[in-house]
Formats: sequence, structure tokens, C-alpha cells
Amino acid sequence: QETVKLELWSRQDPSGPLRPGNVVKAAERLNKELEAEGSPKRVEVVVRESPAKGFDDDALQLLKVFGVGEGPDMFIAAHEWICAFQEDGFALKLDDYIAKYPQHFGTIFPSLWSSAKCPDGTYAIPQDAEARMFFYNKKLLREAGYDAAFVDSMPERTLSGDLTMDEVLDIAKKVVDKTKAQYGVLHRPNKGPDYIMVFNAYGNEFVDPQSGKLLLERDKLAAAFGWFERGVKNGVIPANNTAMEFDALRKEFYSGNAAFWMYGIWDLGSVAFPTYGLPQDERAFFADWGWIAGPAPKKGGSPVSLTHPIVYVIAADTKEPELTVRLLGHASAADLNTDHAVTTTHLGIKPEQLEDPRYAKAWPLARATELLKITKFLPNNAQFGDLNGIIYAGMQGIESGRLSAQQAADFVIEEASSTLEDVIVK
Amino acid sequence: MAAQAIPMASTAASEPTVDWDALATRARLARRTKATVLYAFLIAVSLPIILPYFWLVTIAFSAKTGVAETAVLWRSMAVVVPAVIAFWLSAALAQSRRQLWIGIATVAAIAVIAFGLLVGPHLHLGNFIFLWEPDFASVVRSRVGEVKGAVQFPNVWHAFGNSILIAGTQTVIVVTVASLAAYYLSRFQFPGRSSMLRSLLVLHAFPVLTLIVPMFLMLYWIGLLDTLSGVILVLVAFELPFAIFIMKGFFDAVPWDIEMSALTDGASRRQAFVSVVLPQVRNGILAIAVFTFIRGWEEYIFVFTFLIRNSNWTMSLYMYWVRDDVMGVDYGVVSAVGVFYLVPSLILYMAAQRYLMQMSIGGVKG
Amino acid sequence: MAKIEFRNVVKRFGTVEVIPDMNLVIEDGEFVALLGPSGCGKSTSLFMLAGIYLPSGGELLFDGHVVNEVEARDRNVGIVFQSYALYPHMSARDNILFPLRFKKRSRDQALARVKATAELVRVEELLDRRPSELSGGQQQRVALARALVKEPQLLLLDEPLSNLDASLRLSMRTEIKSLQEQLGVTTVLVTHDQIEATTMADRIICMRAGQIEQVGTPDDLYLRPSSLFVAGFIGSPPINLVAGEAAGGTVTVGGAIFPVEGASGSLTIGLRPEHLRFAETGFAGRIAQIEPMGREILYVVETGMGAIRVLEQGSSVAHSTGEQVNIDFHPENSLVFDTQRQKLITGAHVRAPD
Amino acid sequence: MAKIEFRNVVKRFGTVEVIPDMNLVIEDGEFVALLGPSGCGKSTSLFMLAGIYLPSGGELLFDGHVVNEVEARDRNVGIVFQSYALYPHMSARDNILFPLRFKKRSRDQALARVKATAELVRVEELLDRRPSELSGGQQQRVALARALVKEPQLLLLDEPLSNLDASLRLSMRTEIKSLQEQLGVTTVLVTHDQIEATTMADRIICMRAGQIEQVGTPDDLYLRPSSLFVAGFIGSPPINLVAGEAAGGTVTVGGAIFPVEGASGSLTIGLRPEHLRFAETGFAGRIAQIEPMGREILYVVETGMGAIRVLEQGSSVAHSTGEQVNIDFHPENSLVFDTQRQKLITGAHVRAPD
Amino acid sequence: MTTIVDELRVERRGHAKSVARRRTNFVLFLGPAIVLTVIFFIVPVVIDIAVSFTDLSRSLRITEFTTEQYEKVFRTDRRLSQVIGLTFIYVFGTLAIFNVTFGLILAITTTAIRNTSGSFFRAVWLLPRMSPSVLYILLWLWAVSPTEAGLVNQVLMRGFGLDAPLDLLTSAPIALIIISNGFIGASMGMIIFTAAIRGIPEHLFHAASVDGAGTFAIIRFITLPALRWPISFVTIYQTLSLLVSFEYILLLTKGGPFYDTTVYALYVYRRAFESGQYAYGAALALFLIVIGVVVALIGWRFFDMERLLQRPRIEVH
Ligand SMILES: Nc1ncnc2c1ncn2[C@@H]1O[C@H](COP(=O)(O)OP(=O)(O)OP(=O)(O)O)[C@@H](O)[C@H]1O
Ligand SMILES: Nc1ncnc2c1ncn2[C@@H]1O[C@H](COP(=O)(O)OP(=O)(O)OP(=O)(O)O)[C@@H](O)[C@H]1O
Ligand SMILES: [Mg+2]
Ligand SMILES: [Mg+2]
Repeated sequence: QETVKLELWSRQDPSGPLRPGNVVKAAERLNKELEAEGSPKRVEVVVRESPAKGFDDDALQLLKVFGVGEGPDMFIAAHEWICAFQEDGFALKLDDYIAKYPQHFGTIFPSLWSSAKCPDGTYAIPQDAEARMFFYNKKLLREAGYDAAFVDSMPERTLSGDLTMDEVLDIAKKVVDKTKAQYGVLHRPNKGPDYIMVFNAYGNEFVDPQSGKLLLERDKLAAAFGWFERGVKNGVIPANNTAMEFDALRKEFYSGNAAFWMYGIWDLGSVAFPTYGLPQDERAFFADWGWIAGPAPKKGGSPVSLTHPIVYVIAADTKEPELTVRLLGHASAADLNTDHAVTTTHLGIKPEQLEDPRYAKAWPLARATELLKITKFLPNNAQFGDLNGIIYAGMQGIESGRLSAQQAADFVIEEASSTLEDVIVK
Repeated sequence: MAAQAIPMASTAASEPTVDWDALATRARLARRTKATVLYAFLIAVSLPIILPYFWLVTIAFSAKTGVAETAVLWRSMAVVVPAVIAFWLSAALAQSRRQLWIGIATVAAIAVIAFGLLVGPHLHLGNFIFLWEPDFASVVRSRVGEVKGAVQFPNVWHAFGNSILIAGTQTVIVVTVASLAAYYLSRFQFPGRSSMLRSLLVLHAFPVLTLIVPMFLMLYWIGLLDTLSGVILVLVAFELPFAIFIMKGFFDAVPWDIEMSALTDGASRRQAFVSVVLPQVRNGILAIAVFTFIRGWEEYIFVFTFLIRNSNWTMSLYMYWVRDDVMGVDYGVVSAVGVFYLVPSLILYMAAQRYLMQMSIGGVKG
Repeated sequence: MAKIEFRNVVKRFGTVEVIPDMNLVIEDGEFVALLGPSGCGKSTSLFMLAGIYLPSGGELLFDGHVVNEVEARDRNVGIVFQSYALYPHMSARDNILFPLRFKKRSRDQALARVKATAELVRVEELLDRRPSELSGGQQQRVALARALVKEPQLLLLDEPLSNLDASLRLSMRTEIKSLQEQLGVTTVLVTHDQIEATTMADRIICMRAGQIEQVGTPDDLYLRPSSLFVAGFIGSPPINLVAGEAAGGTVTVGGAIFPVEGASGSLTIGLRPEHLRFAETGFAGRIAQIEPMGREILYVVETGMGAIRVLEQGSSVAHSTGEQVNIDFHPENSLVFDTQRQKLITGAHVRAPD
Repeated sequence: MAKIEFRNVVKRFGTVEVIPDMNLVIEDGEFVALLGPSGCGKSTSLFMLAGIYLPSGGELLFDGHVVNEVEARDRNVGIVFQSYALYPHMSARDNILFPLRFKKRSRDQALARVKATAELVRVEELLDRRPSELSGGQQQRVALARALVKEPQLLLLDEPLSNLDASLRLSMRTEIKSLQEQLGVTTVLVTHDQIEATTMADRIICMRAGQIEQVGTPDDLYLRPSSLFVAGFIGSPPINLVAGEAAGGTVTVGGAIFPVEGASGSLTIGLRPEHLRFAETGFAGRIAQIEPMGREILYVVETGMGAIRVLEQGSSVAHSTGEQVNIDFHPENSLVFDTQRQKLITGAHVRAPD
Repeated sequence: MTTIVDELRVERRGHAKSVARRRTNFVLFLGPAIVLTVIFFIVPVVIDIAVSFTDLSRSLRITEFTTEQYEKVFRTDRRLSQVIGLTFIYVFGTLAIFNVTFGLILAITTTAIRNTSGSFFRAVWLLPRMSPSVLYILLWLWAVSPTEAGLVNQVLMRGFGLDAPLDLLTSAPIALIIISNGFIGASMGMIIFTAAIRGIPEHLFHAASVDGAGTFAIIRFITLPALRWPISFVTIYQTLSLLVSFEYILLLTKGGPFYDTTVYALYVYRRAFESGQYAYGAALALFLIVIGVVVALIGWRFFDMERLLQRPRIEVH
């Protein structure tokens, strides 16, 4: 018998302990399979825990580690980073393997696969997905004078393109004006994916479909920034949103002091229910709370949602690519993935999971899966992380009153062109 | 003494009469005002520091919901502030030692009872769960469902051990190396002495944190990447200039004649260093040991960057981790970890406070 | 100038009582010396006068007014420290000028005073130098000028000469003394050097462990020390003290028997080395050691009652070690103390046995 | 024991030449004093002997061997500093034991030696105390024990007494002297106190600005100072020095004319205060100041040639200020110096005018 | 009894021995420090310089040697001038308000009261320095939280009747980084000045008060002149510290909002580490190193640091 040690690089992430955990469990299944095949090999997974704060730091650290040839056999990453690894030849191209193991990979949502692709092929295996949305407080809206029908129909109106971004601001404004609530719309106070949804709504795709290079369109940027600018001017988005603590923001929303909260579905499971005691029963929840997708910029436009899949990537230089692929295949098994999904309120990757009673019981997942239809991804560009930092700085500039929307767009373009490579500006 | 005109006598006669009583009253007033102003000022500027730390402690021992609340802080302050004032007053007003003890005992008793009644019911140790339940995060989150097979929740004792190891080893090396170098710099004539001292200052002008990538490469080349020794040696190198500077000051202050005595008594300079000079700079050694330890204790960037395979948890990273707020933070636990994190440095600090105050630079006065 | 009075003055540092109860009057214009061994509280008393320490009890009076709480700067006192305490970053001129800055006086007037005072102590040439560029004696003078420039009511000198070398000490002694006479300022000199005290002061206050042992003129202390302590402390080479038991008009000391007048019981007899002389008669001994001291020679003589120091004038040694000698003295130069009470028995004397 | 020799020893600090050219022989077992004003290079010379400073030139010999480069620890030298330089973190015992640590000797043997040495300097009771718990004199003794414990060939004393108070200084002086005689160790004492030098040393080396001015017995230096510097430096109260112009057997000083023998040109005449006496004849003056100094009285007399100090034995003042007096002296006690060269003119004397 | 000079051998070989000893001592005492500093400090600096002439990127690959990074620094990076200006404000603000002035005030006031009380207040002010940085900044974040839960806001709103919570992180970020660094910086000055004040002979204070000086005159004429050198030292040393360190700012504001608190050193970090442009970071860092070295050398000259070197009084090795 021969034990093959496979190293898995994983960030210490309380939001997903089963991402590496499932791989460890998968080893057992693979070993049984190997035993059955009569293979002498047995797999042991060694988890390398990275204490990085956030996926961006983690990816940068891992790139360095690969740079000196100390990389693991496989790693967990945010999908937008995979091309950075691919460009430098650290990631294994997976198209052939995926085709070879349909029992593992065949049913994964095709849309998720697109988040695992670089220009020349597939380089990762989707591990999970989620949905980002605008949560809203129905009670406050009703207090502000909107009738229940209006409030309850908002999700459908959004999906049909009838509710617009600016209407959200108007509703929020009314809430701020007419109720005791202090805030209209709150968003995360650090660099991250959710607010990109707003940019997506205004048509920013950030990547040139032909070349795969970063693409910045001044007018669309300015339009998106304009929404933030109007929000701040109306007193709907607080000028100090980016200075607040994450938990303080949540507290404001869940304790009824804000109309909208732009974040992701897992927040219900990890914070809203346990910490702020929002009703865990589906009907009770939707009586006072709800969520909408990212609305269209103007009536009749398309709404958006954003998902930010986490993926498994295999190192190009692993000695056992075949075994590693099979291992990750087992880790992607529907039951294991559902474990992850229901405990951390993330979305599954396979349609089978929807049948799982546990999944159905976790109604937020089931309900949010609808959004996958309109969901978008961050571009899989190696430099997107940097660009996002610049965009975030632009938002800070607007919210703190230092920049106008147009200036923010100019700032992003200028900053990106001078510090990033191959940026196409339109 | 040469016979001189006496310039004094002329004016001395016209000296105005002095109102001694008025002067005494004025002096008494001035003395009291001065003391009051000084204490008021110092208390005012110290409160902003004491308050947050006190808050941290009250949250750690009282928070139940995981939200940072101040109710217990203010309740405790309502007990502590009058108690401190009462202590002060009883110390100032006591006429004898006996009265002093009675006063202090009374105040202490009242304070303890008041504290027990007002704050006591709110206190609990639940937030220190991480000490005995390494998997506490999953316990805390069991409200979302059981998380099984989580391989990755770090153990606080592991982090604690690593931090102690890094900080302790690094302190020992820095103290040893810096003492040797500072002694030589302070007491030996050699070519390049002045430029050596100057380069210590110049090294201080180097932005250490921007050298991480060269360091990373460097450690990789010499095979120390991913070892604790690598991290420790890097920390040592960056701490050395400051430590040498301070130690040199202490060595400068050691009287020359005891070293001369040791030499004529038959010691070599090395022996004199060890048996006579070193014991005189004990305070300095303690001072830099404390500073160096704290520096190693709080280190996170190097640990994070240079340890890539080992399970490299340190207290700083642990603290980071419990604070990670993407999924919501339990401030009670964060505070408890903070208190736990602060304890070793506080103990060290209390023990060495006296010595820290004796730091001076270069032994040069004025 | 000022008349100074300590009335039951107490000084405590924390729980340590350094001065238990001090009573003393210093007359206007007087020059007194506080003399005593190290740590007996001389500087402490001085600092209370200066206003640097506050008395813990009792009353301190200047010209009849209680000044316990009056601040140092209001007392108009000049002080010279052992270490001179010149301000190191100021020139000699600025040092001397310093006390005048706080008086309402025009700068020109002040400078004129500085000049006059500097001339008085003869440092007018050195006014531009920093203290570090002055020799010890020059620093001493500048310090004196600084103390005198504001025409103090009271001049305090805390071991002002002890950092100077022998010859400088001698000349500064003379200078300070004559300056004080010239200015008539009440002066308190602190010293543990008895020669300094005896040569400079009108009266000496001999202290011991916070208590005043004796107050008197130098002669009083030398010739009529009120206690064993004072007798032992004053005089160099020190007095010979031998213990004996008196009964019936004689006192027995070691082997020797002395006729004694006016005392009995346990006695201690004090004989000053310079009052002893070699003679045909007297008590017998053997010269153990000879020590030429310039213009005097000190002989240590082994006698039945222990080693006795004898001081002879002159610079030529007339005796040799091992020689058998007899020692004689004038009865009126002998001091007799009650061993128990450590006090002088006035009027008692011994005579050398024949 | 050792014979010490300086042969053309030079010492420079950087560019400053502190000792330009020193030649000196110290005989085996001799007790010499290095005497001179502050900064004249006494300690520097001593430290070269100890092996702490390296000579910049010339040769330093111990018993005929050049030791310039020999390490301090191989020289077997004992040293006592002004500050005592006891190791503050060690008990008195460990302090004394310290030098023996570096010798091959069993611990018991070493402790026995410590005990013997401690008894020698009478600190056997104090061995367990830390230096901070000892008085100045006790510290001094422990330091001495430490220097002596290893039976040094050479004992160096750098102003060992200057931190002690007057009476202690006196007794330590005697003790050190008799210890040295007892042990016969070659000893070099550094001091700027002439009394210390004259009472303790067999020979005095009088230094000035790095140069040896005169080497001789105390009497040599006192009675036959080879230069004005030595004459002025030695003697207390200091010698009276008056400048005059000599021609044809007389020297004119101020108003007075003295008969002079064996000299002419610009002269400086030195008259020690204790060699002057009030008499019927002699040069005239008026008493300006009287200073009782215990057993002697110093008179300052204003004369035609300036203020002249006269020292009279005895303690009773026989004259009063303002009195007109005549001053006389023995011709052989007068010193005549060449003002230009600052050197003594041997054989030349003056007589008091009648 | 041993002979005074053990052997003639010693005499002859003395010189050779002393040279050898000189060398061994140098190696023994300074060797470890030099080796450690050179390998782990100087060599990285040299590598950094080399890196700045490459295109080293986030996977540590070098594809070409180029001066392009410097062109970026001097040509295209428009943010730089603003960053340098801010750095200037930050360094001198912190220095002037806290590290020197407040450190001095603390030293003077705590030495003016009873010693036990004095050391208590000094201990309080040392606490921030003794706390791990992550924790210290966490407390700050909680304290200045822009909601009503923030400690500052609670005090201001309840104690002083402020209406709406203050948002210091947005409205006064520069002040905030100056204060948070200053709370730590002041203790260094406080320690050194306290030691220096204690070193002033007590007699000088006594002499001055007898000479008529009041409290302020004593500070002005006795204390301050005696502190001239320590003040110079703290000034130059802390200027350098502040110039090159950014840890607390990174933790507190991450350089934001926008670029409002991005001082030069943090700018280097943001450029190099948040986006992996290591070569560009190296070029920027080099510029900072040059500035730092120049400041250090000017300080050395200006404040006469040479005085730190007393001539050794023992000449043998
Ligand atoms: N500030 C103080 N705090 C506590 N004790 C003190 C203080 N100043 C003096 N003492 C103690 O008071 C006693 C008397 O001290 P003081 O300085 O008056 O002695 P002194 O007679 O001047 O001695 P010396 O000749 O050594 O100067 C000493 O035992 C000393 O230790
Ligand atoms: N290490 C040194 N470097 C430079 N100059 C020195 C050094 N040691 C002494 N000197 C100078 O050499 C001269 C002689 O110094 P030394 O200490 O020998 O004098 P000294 O006669 O012992 O004086 P004192 O009586 O003051 O101790 C002085 O001018 C002193 O400044
Ligand atoms: Mg005193
Ligand atoms: Mg000397």
C-alpha cells in the first residue's frame, strides 16, 4: 500500500469550514473506491491552513508560495483569482478530466462552470455559490406609507424589470423621511463583491468578452457611481457607510433602523436568525422581511444578482493530478456539498441537492436559488481584485463627498490605467 | 579678600517690610491649586486610555448576546470612580496609619458590595469558551445547524504556544546579541565605531514592512522559509538596532572604575563583562526584554507571510480570525480573546514597569 | 537682615523622623555653623530655612514671623550648595543674574548689580564662561555671587568648601568669612568639618542624629564639650578617651591610678593629644608609632590604659619607636565625663599620677 | 615585589599629548606619591601601570621587563579607586574573593585568604553585607582588601581617601601606611592633597601638566622645592611669594630692600608663613586679618610687598588687627627663585632687612 | 608568590596576542549583531533595490529588467504628491503634538507629583505601547464607531448632550490616525524625558526656587534646557519611526476613506501588497529609504549624535 499525501491549501474561513472538511471526508470515499479497484494507492489529505484575512490576501500569499515552488496540490480560491494562477502556469487545466468523470462533475450547474473558466479552458471546480441581494424591511416600508401589496410585490417587480434602482432610493428616502429609521440603504464597509451588483446593473461588465482584458466604460461607471451619489445626497446612504463596522451595519438593519441592506443570503443563517432573532419560519419571515434582486437601472431593463463562487483549483505541478481530480470529485458529491450549503447558508452546485429535504427545509436557499437565473459573476481576470479596490476607493470618495460621480469614474479609469496592465478604456 | 566698596548696604536699609502672613497664605493656596490642577489634568488625560481597556474587560466578562454593550461599563464605572476617589480622600485625610487602614478597608468593603450588587449578576465566563472548547466557533454557530468535520478551527492554546515561542526565543536572542554589541559599541575603541552607531540610526529609517517580499525571497534562498527560526531571526534583525541603542545607553552609564577594577583583579574584558558589567545593566536588559517580547507577541505580518506550511497560528492571527466579520462577530468572544491576549503582556508589563521608566539614551545628559 | 528662630521644629520624611524637636535662635547678623556627622540632619534643617522642605511640625520664624509655609522664592534667602548647583547651560553672568530676573528691576540695574557682586567675589573676568569652563574654586565664587546678588536676609551655605582642594578650601574659608563680616548678613554654614566650623563661625551648633548636642563658641565646644559625643567629634587628632572607675578621690584606669576631683562612679576621662607632653613624671608608656604631620608630630603611645595619642609641636622627631616615655598634662586641661549619661561633669578634673 | 620603571613613556589621547615624556624609577617596596593638581596626568600614569591604558610610546618596565603590552590581569597589580569601585551586586566577601576567582586555587584556600585579608583590614564582621550597606570607610577597607587579597606586587591607590570625611581620612591614612610597611608592597598613591602625600609617602613625585616637576622626599619638596610651582603647591597655608629685582647684593621688593646672596636679576622670593615670626626688627607691616586655626593662628600682614601670611604656633591671639608689626625670619629658610625660569637658585638666600 | 610578569614569553608575544584578542573580541561581541543585521536586514534592502529594476510580480516571476517602475513613480503616479503632503502632516503633526510636546507634558507633570501617583499615570500611558497592536486598534475602532454604540459617541451624547453621533473615521481621519499613533508615541518621549528629568541634579531645582523662580520659570530655565538633547533625540528618532511605520493606520483606517490617511509607507504597502505589484512597491520603497536615510543623517549632524560616543576609558581589549 502506498499513501499519497495531497496537500490542500485552505483559508481559515469561519464562513465555510466544510470547504476543506468535505475534501477530507472525500478521501475516505476515494480510498474505498481505490480499494475496490485494487489500486495500492491510498490518499491522505493534509490541510494547510492559511490565516489570511480574505480571499484576496490569501490568493496573493499563495501566488508567492507557488512562486518559490512550495505550492500545494490543490487549493480553495475565490473564482475571480483563478486566471491569475493560470497565467503563471500554476493551475491545472481541467477540461479533459471533467469530461472523463461525468459521475462527479456532470450535473454541476452549467452557469457555475462559467465562473471556473479562463480564456483557454476550465481551471477550477465550483464549490459553492450564493446570491447577493437587497434585503428590505417590510415593516418600515409599510410604516412609510407603502401598502402591503406594493411591498410584497417588489421581488416580482424587480425580476420583471419594473422596479428600478432609483425607485429603491425613492422608497428608502421615504422611509428615512417618514419613519424613525435613520438609514435608507446600507452596504458592506469593505472591498467585496456585493456592490459590484450595482455596477452590473448599470451595464458595467468590466471585462472585454473578446480579449478577456479589463474593460472600463466611463459613462457606465459614472452612471453607477451616480446612483451612490444620489443615495448619499438624499441622505439614504450614510456618508460614513464605509467607516462603520460590519456588525454595526447589520445591527442597524436587523434592528429596524434601515430600509435596505445590500448583502448575501448567508447572512440570514449566520447572523440574522441567531443574533438578531429574525423569524426562522419562512412565512413569519416574509411577513416583515424580504429581498429583491438588484433592480434594473431603468424601467424595462434587466435586473441583476451576483454570485461569487468559491472553487477548488488543482496545482499544475501536482504529482497525482488524476487522484486529485477524483478526490475533488468526491468532495463535490451532492450530500457533502449540501452539508456545506445548509450549515453555512450557501447555495448548492448541483440540481440533485434541491431534492434533498434538508435543502428544502433551509428555505432561504431554496428561495434564493431563483436568483441564479439572473446572476452574474465577477470577471475572471487576474487583476479584477485590484480594480475592485480602486472602485471601492471611488465609492468612498463619493460617499465622503470628496468626488462627484463623474470624478469618481475618472478616478477609477486613471488609477486603473496607471497601475494595472492592459486596461481597455471606453 | 580685597577691600571693596559694599554695594549692598545702601539698598539694604530701604528694604520694604514683608507681609509674611500674606505670603504664607498665598503659598498655601498656590500649593493646593497646583496639586489640584496637576491631578485633574493627569486624570483627564488618562481616562481616555483607561476607559476602553476597562470596557474590553467588562464586555469580556458580561456580554451575552455577542453585541458590544456599555451598560456594564457604566455601572462598573459608577462603582469604581467613587471608590477610587474615596481611596484617594481617605489616604489624604488619614491622620495615622491605623486610620488609613480603616479608611481603605471600609471603602474597599463598600466598593466590593456595591460591585457585587450592581455588576455581579451580569458577570459570567461564557465568553471564554474558546479556552476549553477549541471548536467553539461551531458551538457558537450550532444555531445554524451542526457543523461536522470541520478541520480548521484553530486552537487558542496552539496559537498561544506559538506566540510565546516566537516572542520568547526572539527576546532571548535580541537581549543576548544586543547586550554583546551594545557593550562593544559603548566600551571599545575600534575603527568604524562612529559609523556603526550612525548605521544603527540609519537602519531605523528603513521601512521594514515594505521589505517583506525581499525577505521572503531571502528566506527561501537560505532555506528558512516556512520555519519558525526564519520568522524569529527576521524579527530579531529588525529589533536589534533599537535594542542596541537602548542597551548602549545603559552600558554608558556603568562606572568605568568598577570595570577597571575587575581588569586589575585578573579578569579579562570578557570576564569583566559577564561578571561585573552585565549585572549593572539589569534594568536595561529587563526594559528591552519587555519591549522585544511585546513586539514578538503582537507580530502577525511576518508570521503570516513566512510560515506557509506549518500550522502557524499565533495570538495575533487568532485575534484576527475571531474578529473576521464577514459572517458576523461575537464581540463577547472577541473581547474575551482580547483580554486573554493582553494578559501575558500585562503581567510582564506590571513586573517590569519600574525598569521601563529608567530608560535613557546614550547616558548623555543635557 | 534677619533673626531666625526654630521653635519645636519637627521634620519627618514619611514615617522617619529626621528632626524630632529643634529649638534654636540665630541672631541677626550672626555667623553660625551647623556641625555634625553625615546624616544627622544638617542639610534638612538648612533646607527648611530655605523653604525647600516644609517643617512637619513646630514653627520656623524669621524676625518673629512664622514662615513655615512661605515659599522659597518669597524668603529672600541666598544658598550655596556643596555641588555649587550652577545652571549648567547659562554663562556665569546669567547664573548671577538669575535671581534678579524675578525681581522688578530694570535690566541695566540688574546688570550693574551683577557686575558689582562679581567684583565682590572677584569673578568679573569670568562672566562669559559656562560653569563647565570654570575651575572648582571659580564655580564656588560664582555660586556665592548668585547667592549674594539679591541681597539676601539670610545666607545658607551647605558644605560649600568640601569639593575644593586643600589650599583652595583655605583661601575660600577666609574670603567667605570676611565677606560675611563685611555684609553683615545672617549666615548658616553646614559642615561636617570641625576645622571649617571653628575657623569660620561665631557660634557652633553641634548636631547628632537630628538633635542639637551643644551650642556655643568654638572654644566652648573645644574646651568644655558638654558630652562625650562633642568631645570626640571636635579636635584633630581626636581626643583620647579612657574609661575608669572612680572612688575615694582616685580613678583607676587600666593599670594607672589618677587623683580625681569632684566626681565618682563610672567615668570617662578625655585628654586632648595636644595637651599631653612627654615629661620626667606622669604615666608611663612605650612609643608604638610615630607620624610626622608637617609642623607637628603625632606619637601613639602604648600605656596601661590603651593607645594614647600625643601631639608634639615642631617638625623634628625627638623620640624613636619603642622608647619608654612618661606622659604628663595640666589638670585643668583634663575633661571628666559621666560614662552613663555621656555628659561632662563640670568642674571635675584629674591629675597625672606622679 | 617589583621595581617599576618609566622610560620615556608618552601618552596621547587622540591628538592630545597628556604625558609628553615620563622617566621615573620606583624602587621595590617603596611607597611613592604622585602629587599634582587636577588634570595633570596622575591617574593616566597610574592606569598605564595597571594595564588599563596602553602607553603611546616609550617603555614601561616591571623588574626590568617591558610590560607595555602585558594584559592587566597578568600584571598582578592591586588598585583602589577614589569611588572604591566595589561591585555593587556582590557581598563584601564576594568582592574580596573576586580576584582569586581567576587564580588556580581551591575555593577553601581562597576563602581562607579572604578571611585573612579581611582581618588585616578589619572588616571580617562585614563580609556578608552589600557595598550599599557599608559606610564610606568600610567600603574603603573592603576595596583595600580586594586589592590586597591576591598579594599584588604593586599596589595602586587613586585618591583613595578623598571621599572620606576628615577624621576617617586621618585614621585610614595611618592604616594604609602601616599596612604597606607590613606587607612591603611597592605602592603608588595618587593624590592632589599634599598633606596626604607628605604624611604617607617615602618619596613624592610632583607632577604638573604631564611633566614631573620634582621627585624627592617630603622634606626635599618642602624645604628645597625645585621650582616655583612646587613651592606654591606644597605647604599650607601656602608660601608667600614676592617678586623683586636683584642687583649688587640686594633685592628690591616693593618698598623693602633685602640683602641677597648668590643671585641677581629678576627673582621671586619664597617665605613660608611658618618660618616668619613677629620680632623687634625685620620688615614692617600692619596686621590686616587674624584667623585662628585651632592650634595655630594665621595673620595676614599688609606690607610694602603686599599681603604676607604669618603663621604663629599657639592658640591665643597675641596681636590685634591694625597693629604695626615687624616680621623676621632665618635666612636659611628663605627660598630664591629665578623668575624667568621659575626654578630654584640653589644656595641663594635672602636676609630680612634690619 | 608568582612573579610579576609570568613569563618572558608573555612580554614577547604580548603584541601578537593583543591583536588577536582585538579581533576575537570584535567577532564575539559584534559578530552576531552584524551577521543577523546584514543577512536579515541589509541583504533584503539590497534585494529590494535589485527588485525595483525588474518587473517582479505577484508570483515572484521576473521576466525583464527595466526602469519602468521608476518611470511610473515619477511620471504616471499622480497620487504621490498628495501622499507625500499627507505624510508630512502626519509625521510632524504626531511628533509635534504627541511624541514630543505631550510626552514632555506627561514627563513634567508626572514627576511633579508624588512618585507613586506619578508612576501610576505613567503606567497608564504606557499601556497602549504594551498592548498588541491588533488589540489596541480594535479598541479604537470600537471607541470611535460612528454609531451611538461607540464609546466616544456615548460619552459625547450622554455626557455632553451631542445630538447625532460623530463619525470621526470619515470626518476627521487624519486627526484620528495622529491621535491613535500619538497615544503610543507619547509614551516613548515620556519615558526618556522622565529619565532625563530624574537625572537633573535636585539641587538645581532647589537653587532655582530659592532664587525666586516659580513653577513655570523652573520648567523654562531648568528643566527644558536640561532636556534639550533628549528632545532632539526623540524628535529625530520618532520622525524616522513615523516615516516608515504604518501598521496602526493600516489596522485603523486601511488608508481610507479614499486615500485620506494613506501615508507614504502605507501607500507603498497598498500598492505592493494589496495588488502584488512588488517591483513597483520596491521602487516606491527605495524612494522612502532614501528620504529616511537623508533625514537620519541630517539628524545625526544637526543634533550632534556623535556625542553618544564617549571615548572608551579602557584601552585594552
Ligand atoms: N528627601 C528625603 N527623604 C527621606 N529621607 C531623607 C530625605 N532627605 C534626607 N533624608 C534623611 O534624613 C537624614 C538627614 O539627612 P541630611 O541630608 O539632613 O543629613 P546631613 O546632616 O546633611 O548629612 P550629610 O553631611 O551627609 O549631607 C538622613 O538620614 C537622610 O537619609
Ligand atoms: N580617556 C581620555 N581621553 C582623553 N583625554 C583624557 C582621557 N583621560 C584623561 N584625559 C585627559 O588627560 C589629562 C590627565 O588626566 P588624568 O585623569 O590623568 O588627570 P589627574 O591628574 O588624575 O586629575 P584628577 O586629579 O582630576 O583625577 C586631563 O587633561 C584629561 O582631560
Ligand atoms: Mg547634607
Ligand atoms: Mg585622577
